[in-house]
Amino acid sequence: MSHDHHDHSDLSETELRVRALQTILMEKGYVEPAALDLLIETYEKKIGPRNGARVVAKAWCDPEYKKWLLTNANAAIASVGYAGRQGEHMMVLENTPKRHNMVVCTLCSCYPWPVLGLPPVWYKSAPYRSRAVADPRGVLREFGVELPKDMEIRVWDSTSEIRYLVLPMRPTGTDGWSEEHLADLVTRDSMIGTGLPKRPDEIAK
Amino acid sequence: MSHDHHDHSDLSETELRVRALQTILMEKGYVEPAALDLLIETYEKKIGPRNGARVVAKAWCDPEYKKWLLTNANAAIASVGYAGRQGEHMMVLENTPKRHNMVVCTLCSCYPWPVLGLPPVWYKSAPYRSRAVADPRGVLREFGVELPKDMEIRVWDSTSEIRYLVLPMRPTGTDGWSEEHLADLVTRDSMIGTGLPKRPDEIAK
Amino acid sequence: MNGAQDLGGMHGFGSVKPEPNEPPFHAEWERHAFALTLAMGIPGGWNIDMSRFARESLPPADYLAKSYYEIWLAGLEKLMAERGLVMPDEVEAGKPLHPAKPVTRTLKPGDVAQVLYRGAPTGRESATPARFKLGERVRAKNMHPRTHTRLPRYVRGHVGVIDSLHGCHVFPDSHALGKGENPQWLYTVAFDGRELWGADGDPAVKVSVDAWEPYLEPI
Amino acid sequence: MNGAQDLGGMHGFGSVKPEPNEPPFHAEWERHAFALTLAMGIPGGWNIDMSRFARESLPPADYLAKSYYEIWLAGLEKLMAERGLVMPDEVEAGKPLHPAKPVTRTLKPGDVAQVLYRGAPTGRESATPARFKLGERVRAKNMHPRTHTRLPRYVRGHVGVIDSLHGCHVFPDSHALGKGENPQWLYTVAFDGRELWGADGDPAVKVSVDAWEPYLEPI
Repeated sequence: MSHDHHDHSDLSETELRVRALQTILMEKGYVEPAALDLLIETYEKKIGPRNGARVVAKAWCDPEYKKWLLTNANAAIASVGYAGRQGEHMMVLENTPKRHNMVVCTLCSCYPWPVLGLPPVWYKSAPYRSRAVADPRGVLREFGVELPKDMEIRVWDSTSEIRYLVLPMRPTGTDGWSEEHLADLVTRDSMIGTGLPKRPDEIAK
Repeated sequence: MSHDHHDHSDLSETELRVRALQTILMEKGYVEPAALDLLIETYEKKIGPRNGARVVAKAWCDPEYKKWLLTNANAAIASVGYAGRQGEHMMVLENTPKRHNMVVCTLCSCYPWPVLGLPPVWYKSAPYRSRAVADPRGVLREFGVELPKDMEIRVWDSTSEIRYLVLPMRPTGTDGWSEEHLADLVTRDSMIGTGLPKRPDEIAK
Repeated sequence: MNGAQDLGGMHGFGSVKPEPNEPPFHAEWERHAFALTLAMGIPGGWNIDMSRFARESLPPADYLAKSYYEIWLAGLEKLMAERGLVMPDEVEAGKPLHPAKPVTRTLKPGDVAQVLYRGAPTGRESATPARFKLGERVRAKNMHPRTHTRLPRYVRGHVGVIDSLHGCHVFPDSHALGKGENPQWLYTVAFDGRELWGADGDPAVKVSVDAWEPYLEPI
Repeated sequence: MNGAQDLGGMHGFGSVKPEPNEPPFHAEWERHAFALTLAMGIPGGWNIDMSRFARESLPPADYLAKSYYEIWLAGLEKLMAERGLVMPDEVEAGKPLHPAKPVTRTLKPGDVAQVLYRGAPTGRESATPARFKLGERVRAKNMHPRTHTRLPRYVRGHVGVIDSLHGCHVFPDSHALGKGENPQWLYTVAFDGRELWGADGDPAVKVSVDAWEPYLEPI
């Protein structure tokens, strides 16, 4: 592959490098293209924050399910069909009027893939990883979230294979909503703890 | 100045940038070229580790001077003619058979200019700054210095405006040598603490 | 190791930049860097702790300058080179220069779904009772191994409270070195913001880490 | 600040590379970066603590990727821009685009020797007695200011012994912010290697830092 810095931007150099790697790995028989395509398709199309939103909405509607989710997250989440890689040991963290939960991985970018998909760039970035544990209130402000000064902020640094999902508080004015409808209120950020669910007036009925 | 990454290496880009800066500063009347030349000449030709070597050699020959140097380094060093910027508050650290001293500045690259000149690249580098305080023995090994396991290593992190100069032990086999001759044994590294003075057989008589 | 990956409490990186409607990948090469990394885990035979160490031991300036998938890529190249699977000269040349190493298994398309669904659980049978109990105050050790560890610098030396017990889990510090799973009790330990950050901390903040028993000492 | 400059105890930078017969400068531009930085201190009016803060607050990836004089240069550009002396568009254009700011003093060739010989001593009259005495055990505070400080992370929270007293000196944490000299007692505090690095430390090593009184607390 070309390493001539004068011909390519850094980006296209990386592109060429990945292409070269893939060629080498295929020619050596280490990887199969169809498997690669399936991996990409899985995380690009199938597994994403809609999974977690369904779990949250179900917990909002069903007190028994919520209890199960908070005490045995893996079983409760698997019952809806989500499990596996980077979600082998789940814990669900309930937000209350007294405590707001927020998740980070300061050492790499651990994230609950089965329920949230792949992490967003900001979650993997140095600003978030460095500041979430020392200045969570400042970080929340950058997401437009201002919490009462006396509300405890509990930050969970994902330093083991335990993966955390935040269960945000159900927005008011949603009495009688269906799970599917409630799930539309559950944003990815509200399940990381850097955001809150949408208000009913923020989504089209 | 050109910011075309395709035409210049990083180095020449920096060169162009410095040249541009100098032009701007001169045209704005902030700096005078003759003063710049004098600054460069001073630290390239006049002030260097030979200064410190003379101080060390003098201390090796004159017990009274040594005592003065260890108790009032500034006055003792000024008496030989060295003083000023980045050496305003000097302390001299005596190596003994029981204690080896080593100097670092983990936070930037503080260094006693009047007696040693400008710091070498390795002193300013991340490997030295990161490891000198946590693994001085390993660092010394990279300089070819192996100290007895029970010899205390005392590392001085230059976090204030105090500047440290190590007074190494006088090599054996130098009885009756002149100060000027002894100074030839005193290496820069031996006054930082990352080296030892030369042995008599290492220099031409 | 005290590498550039240990970012908790560092300053100077600027503000967090959320991206509205962010896609899972931002370029075609990211898709492939992702898929190749996942797929190579099987013939490569390394574990997740070895992968993490390969990434965090990049030179700090590189680690901080690279994007996430660039770090993955550099880690993958390192892991493969260490095992003689793909050598740097081959990546430079853009084609195989050395014979393929025999590998026992590769990822078959038909196995993808199952491999992902199964994951790699790290919980193990507990052979010993837990040393610490719920609510107990413990100190995170002041330790500075040059090898892989999951105890961030910002909690070391600080006192927290055992917030939950998770049974025994594969111990990353051993696992990353190829020294086996060496399962150890895993706890969540919660620290007060002021304990971690002194007067600069927010008194209404608590921060927890998951810590294996060898990271903790009684007080 | 907990920036990339705070390198003590970090891993991953590789070995120290001594250079035999190293010259004071390695390129013509280094000479000029050096001289311009020194000379601009006079019309610029910043102090050494402001200079250090300008350098250490560079984005960490930049700080670690740049060579020493490249860091100086970036710091100089920042200091000048903050004061409207030279703006970034001028550096880009390579020529002045805005009128010079009136400055009270510049470095004259005839003053160079005296300016260097005089230096900038930081010792000040002591208005108060020292709080700590020789041999006393003290703890380095667990503090994490986002502004300039000279207490490295690796000693924070640790207990050392007062090894010497140096009288009162200009306090960098105030001085860097333009809040005056605010002189404070300065001590050398020595720590055992094992106190700083735990079981990974060398028991025959002691490390000292120079610490101003506000960095220390009694135990």
